[in-house]
Amino acid sequence: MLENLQLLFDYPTLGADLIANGLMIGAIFALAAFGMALVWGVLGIINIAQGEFVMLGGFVALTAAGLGVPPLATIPLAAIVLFMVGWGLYRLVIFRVVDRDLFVSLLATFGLSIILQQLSNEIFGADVRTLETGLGTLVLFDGQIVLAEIKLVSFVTALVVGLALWAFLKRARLGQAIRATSQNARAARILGIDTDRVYAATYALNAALCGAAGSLVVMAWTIHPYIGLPYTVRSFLVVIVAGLGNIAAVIAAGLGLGALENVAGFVLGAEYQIAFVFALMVIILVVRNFLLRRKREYLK
Amino acid sequence: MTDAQKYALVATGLLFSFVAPFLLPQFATQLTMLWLMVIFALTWDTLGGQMGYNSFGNILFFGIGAYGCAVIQRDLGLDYFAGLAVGLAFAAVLSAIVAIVLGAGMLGLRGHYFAIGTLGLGIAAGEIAGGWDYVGAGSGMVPPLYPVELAGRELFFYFLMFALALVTFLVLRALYATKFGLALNAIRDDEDKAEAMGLRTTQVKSLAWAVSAFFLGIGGGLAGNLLGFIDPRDVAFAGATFGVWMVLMAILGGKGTLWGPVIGAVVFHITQELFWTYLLGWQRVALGLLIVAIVVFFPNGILGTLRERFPEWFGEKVEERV
Amino acid sequence: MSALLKIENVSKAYGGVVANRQVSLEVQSGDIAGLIGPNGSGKTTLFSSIVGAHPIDSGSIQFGGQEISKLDVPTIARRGLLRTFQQTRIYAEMNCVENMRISAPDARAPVLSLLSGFSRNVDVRAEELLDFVGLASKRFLRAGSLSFGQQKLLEFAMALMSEPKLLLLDEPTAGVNPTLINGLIDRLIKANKELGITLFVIEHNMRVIMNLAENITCLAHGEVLAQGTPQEVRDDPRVVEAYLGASA
Amino acid sequence: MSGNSDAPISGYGGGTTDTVLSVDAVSDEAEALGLSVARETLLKLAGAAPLVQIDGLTAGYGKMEILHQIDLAVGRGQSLCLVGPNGAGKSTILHSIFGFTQIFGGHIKVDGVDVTKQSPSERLRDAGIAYILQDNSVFPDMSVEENLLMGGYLLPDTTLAKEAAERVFERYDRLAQRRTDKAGVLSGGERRLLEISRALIMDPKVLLVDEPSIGLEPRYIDMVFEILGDLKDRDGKTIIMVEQNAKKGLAFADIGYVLVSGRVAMADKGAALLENPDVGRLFLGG
Repeated sequence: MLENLQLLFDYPTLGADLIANGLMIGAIFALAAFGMALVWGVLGIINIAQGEFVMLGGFVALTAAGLGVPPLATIPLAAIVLFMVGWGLYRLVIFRVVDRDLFVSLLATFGLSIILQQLSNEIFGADVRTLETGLGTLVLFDGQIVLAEIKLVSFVTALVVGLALWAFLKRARLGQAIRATSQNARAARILGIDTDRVYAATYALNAALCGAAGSLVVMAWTIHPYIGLPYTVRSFLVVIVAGLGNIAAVIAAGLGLGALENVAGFVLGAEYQIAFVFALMVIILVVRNFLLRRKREYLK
Repeated sequence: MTDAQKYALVATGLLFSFVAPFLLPQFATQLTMLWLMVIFALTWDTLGGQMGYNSFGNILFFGIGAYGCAVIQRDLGLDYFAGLAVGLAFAAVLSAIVAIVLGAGMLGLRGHYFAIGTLGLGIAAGEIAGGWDYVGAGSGMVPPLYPVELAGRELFFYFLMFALALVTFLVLRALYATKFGLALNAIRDDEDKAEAMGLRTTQVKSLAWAVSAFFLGIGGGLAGNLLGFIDPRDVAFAGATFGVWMVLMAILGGKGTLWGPVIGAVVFHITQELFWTYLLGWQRVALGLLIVAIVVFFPNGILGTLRERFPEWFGEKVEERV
Repeated sequence: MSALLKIENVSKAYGGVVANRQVSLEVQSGDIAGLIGPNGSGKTTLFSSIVGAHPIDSGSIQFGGQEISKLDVPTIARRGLLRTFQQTRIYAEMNCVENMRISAPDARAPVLSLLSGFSRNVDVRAEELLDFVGLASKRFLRAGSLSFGQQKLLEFAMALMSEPKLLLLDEPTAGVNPTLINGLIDRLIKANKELGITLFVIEHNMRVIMNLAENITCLAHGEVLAQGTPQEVRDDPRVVEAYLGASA
Repeated sequence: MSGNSDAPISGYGGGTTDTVLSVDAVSDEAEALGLSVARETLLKLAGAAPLVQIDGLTAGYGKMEILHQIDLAVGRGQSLCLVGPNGAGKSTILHSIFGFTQIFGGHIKVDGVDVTKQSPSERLRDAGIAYILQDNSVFPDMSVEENLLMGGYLLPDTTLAKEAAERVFERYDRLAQRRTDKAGVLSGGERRLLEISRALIMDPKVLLVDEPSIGLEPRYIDMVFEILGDLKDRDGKTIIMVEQNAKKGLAFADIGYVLVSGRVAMADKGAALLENPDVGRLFLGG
C-alpha cells in the first residue's frame, strides 16, 4: 500500500493516467446516478436493482453482438430492451410498492436485484465477460496517459445521453409531467396527469439509462452477474453527494467518484477497491448527517 | 385463543426442542441451524421491528463474532472448551463494542440512509476480511476442531445453540416489557416526537444495537465452530444469504412482535430445508421471488395478519367506563 | 409575575430567507400567551427555535432564567419546555396507555434506569389524564386508529403527562371538529389553572385565541408587529391591515 | 407548578366538562334524530335543470364503503356546501365526482351526460369538472406561469393553454406581478389564488373546491370566498365545496347539505341551515 503511494509520488504522471481512466468510468456512474435520482425524486423509491439494470444492459449488448449486431449499435438496443424490462417490472412489482413505506420498496427492489442477479448467473454463467469493439488505444503526452478509444466513446456517449435526458425533462410534455409529478403528485393528478403512467415511464426510462450504461461498460470494461450492487451503491453515493435536482452536480460527483476510486484502487490494491467504495459511502453518509446536525450547534 | 392454550402450545414446543435431536439425530445439524435462524430473526427484530431501524447489515456482528471467537481459540492456546468459552465471551463483547462505536455514527442516520449504510458496512466488512491475512484473507479460517475422542459433538452444539436462542428470547422478552422497550417502540413510531418529549434516544438506540450485536456475536462464534470453516463472504459476512434471511424471517413472522421472528424463522427454515434441495441451483432466484412476494403481499407477516383478524388476542379493546 | 420564557432579539434565517428578525417577547409564568400572524410570518419557526430544533442565528432565549438557545431538543424538553405539533404526532402503533406511559417524566432518565417496569403512579396518572381528555374508553386502542381530533387530545394528554412548566401548542384546534373545540379550550384553561402549566399557543382561529389568551403577540414577516391584550391586538390597525382583514 | 400530580382532575368521567360533543356522539345523536332528506327536496333546491346530479351513489376506497346511497343535485351557477363531522364522507363526495373513488353503485351526471365510468382526465377534459385541492397543491419549483400551463396539460395544443394563462393574468393582477416567481415562495393567499386560477385554464363548468380556507390567515379567507363568488356570479361556474369552517361555508353557499356517516342528513338553503338550531348544536359547535 505504502509502496504504491510511493510510486505515485515517484511518477506523478501515473496519477494523471489513473485519473483520466477513472473519469471515463465516472461518466457511467453519473449516468446511472441520474436515473436513480429520477426514480427517487418521482416515485420516492431507492432502486436497489439499479446496478442489475446496468449488468443486464451489458449482457444484452453481449448477446446482440453475438448475433452479429455491430458493437456500437448495441447501445440503443440495450436501452430499448431495458426500457421494456423496466416497464414490465413496474407493472409487475413496483406499482404495488410506490405508495408504501420506504422499507417495503427498498426490500422489494432488493429482492428484484437478487432475482436478476441469479437469473443472469443461470443464463449467462458467472464468468467475467467483455465485448471487443476493435477500436484502438489512444496514447497521449508521450505515453504518459494511455486511454482505450472505446472509453472515450463511452465517456462522450454517457454525457450526451445524460444531457438529452435533461433536455427531455425540460421540454417534452412527458418530461414536464414527470417533473410535475415529482414536485406534487396529488396536484398532478387533479390536472389530469396519469401519474401511474408517469411512474411507469420514469422507472422504464431509468432502466433504459442503465441499459445504455451497461452496454458501454461491457465494451470498455467488464461485466459479470454479480457486478450490480457496487453500481447501485455508486449511484446512491453520487446522488447523496449531488442532490436530486442538479445535473451538473451529478456529473461532477460521478466523474469525481470515478477518479477517486481508480486512484484508491491503485493505492490500496485492487482487492480493496470494492471495500473502498462501500466504506466511502458509509463515511459520507455519516459525515453528511453529522454536518446536517451540526447546523444545530449543540453546546453539549 | 386463551392463555391456557398459549401456554400449552409453548410447553409442547419446548418439550419437542429438548427431545428433537434424540428423536431425529440425522437432522441434528439442521435443527441446530434452526436455532441460529431464530437468533438471527430475534436480534434483527430488536432494531428492525421494535425500533424501526431496518438494518441490512446486521450480519456484520455475526461475522465479527465468528472471526473474533476463532482468533481467540487459535491464538490463546487454551484447551478446546476453555478456548471456546473465552472466545464466545470475547465475540459477544467485541460485537457489542463495535455496535456502540459504529452506532455513534450510524444510528444518527434515518430510514433508507440507515438501511443502505448498514448494507455498505456488511459488504465492506466482507471485502476487508477477504483481503486481510491475519484472518486468512480470501481462503478463510478453520476454528479448532471439537476433540475427536469425545462423542456428542452435534448434541453439544445443538444444546448450546438452543440455550443461546432461549436466553436471547427471554432477555429480549424481559427488555421489551420495560420502559426501555417502550422507548424503542416510541422511536419506531416517531423519533422526532420522542426527542421532543425528552427521551434520550441516542442512548436507547445504542443500547438496543449493542444488545442485538451481543447475542448475534455469540451466535457467530458458535456457528463458526459448528460449520468448522469461516469464509469471509459465504459464511461470516454472508449478506446474500444469512444477511437477507434475517430480515425476511422477521417480516415473515411479523415485525415488531416478540413471537413473530421465532415463528418466521421456524417456517422459513423448514420450508428452505424441505424445498431448497429440489430447486437445483435456482434457490437464490426463488429467494428473490420470495422476498418480493412477502414484502409486497404479506408485509405484516403471520402475526401481523392474525393481529388484524383477531385484535383482541393482542389486548386491543374498547373499554366502556362504568 | 416573572418571565418564564424570555426571548430577546432572536433572528433566524434559512436558505437565505429570514424567518425571524429581532423577535423579542416574554411569556409570564402562569399565563396563557398567544402567537398569531399570517402564514409564513415565522410562528412555527419561532416555536422550533425555542425548543431547540432550529437553532437561532443570534439573540437569546431564556427559560426559567437560564439560556437555552444552545441546547438540543431532548435537553430542553427535560427542563420542562415542551411542544405539540401542528400535524399531530403520537406513537401510532402503541396504544393510548403506552403513549402516556412513555411520556411520563421517568421515561426521560438515562438509559440504564429505563430497564425496569412502570410504577403504579404512572399508570394511575395516565388513566386520570386520559379520562380528562375523554379517551378513557379508548385507552387500549392503537393510537393510530383514533380520529384526528382524538389524536390531538391524546397528544395534549401526553404533554400534560410529562409535567411541563411551559407548553407550546401549535394550532391546537386546526382540523378539530367545531363541536370539539369548546371542550378543547376548556381543557386548555383547566390545564393552565388547575395544573399550573404555562401555555403559549399559535392559533389561526380568532374566536379561540381571543377567548383563551391573556396576552397576544402578532408576527408579520418574521418581526413582531404588535403585542398586548386580545382587545389591543385586535384593534391595532397594523394587525388588521396585515392579518385580520377588514371584516374580522 | 405541575409537580402536584395528586390533584384530582375531572373530565368526562367526572362529568364537569359538558360543552363537548365527540364525533361519535354527533353521529349517534344525528342518527337518533332519524334525519334524512327526500330526493324531491334536493331537486327542488337545485332548481329546474340540475347541472350536476347524483343518484344513489355508493362509493369508497378499495373495498371500504364510505358513501351510502347519496343523492345530490346542484344547478348551473349555484354553489353547494357540504358540512358534517370528520369522516362523514364530505371529501369522498368530491373525490367521487372527480373519479378518484371506487364506485359500487349509482350514477353521476353532469349536464345530462353520465360520467360515472369516466376517468378523472376524461371528466376534466370532456365533462368540464375541475378539482381544486386543499392546501399546497402548487408545483413549488415551477414558476407561476409554468404552474398555470400545467393546468392545460390535457389541452391538445400548448398555445391554447398560453392564451388561457394570459386571460388569467389579465383577470388577476396579483398573479401577473409574480408571473416568473417560483410558486414555492408565494404567500398563502397568492398560492390559493394560483390553485384556483390554474383550474380555470380548462374552462370547467363545475369547480370542486376542497377546504378553501384551511391553513389560511383570516384576511385571505374572505378573499378566497370573494374570488369563488365572483366565479359563480360572473362566469356562471357551479361550485361544490367542502368547508371545515362550516359557518363561512354555509353563509357563502346557495345550498347546504349536512352529511353524517356517509348519508345526507339535512339539506336546505345555506342561510336556512345556518339558522337551524340542531345544525348549530351538532355541527357548528354552538
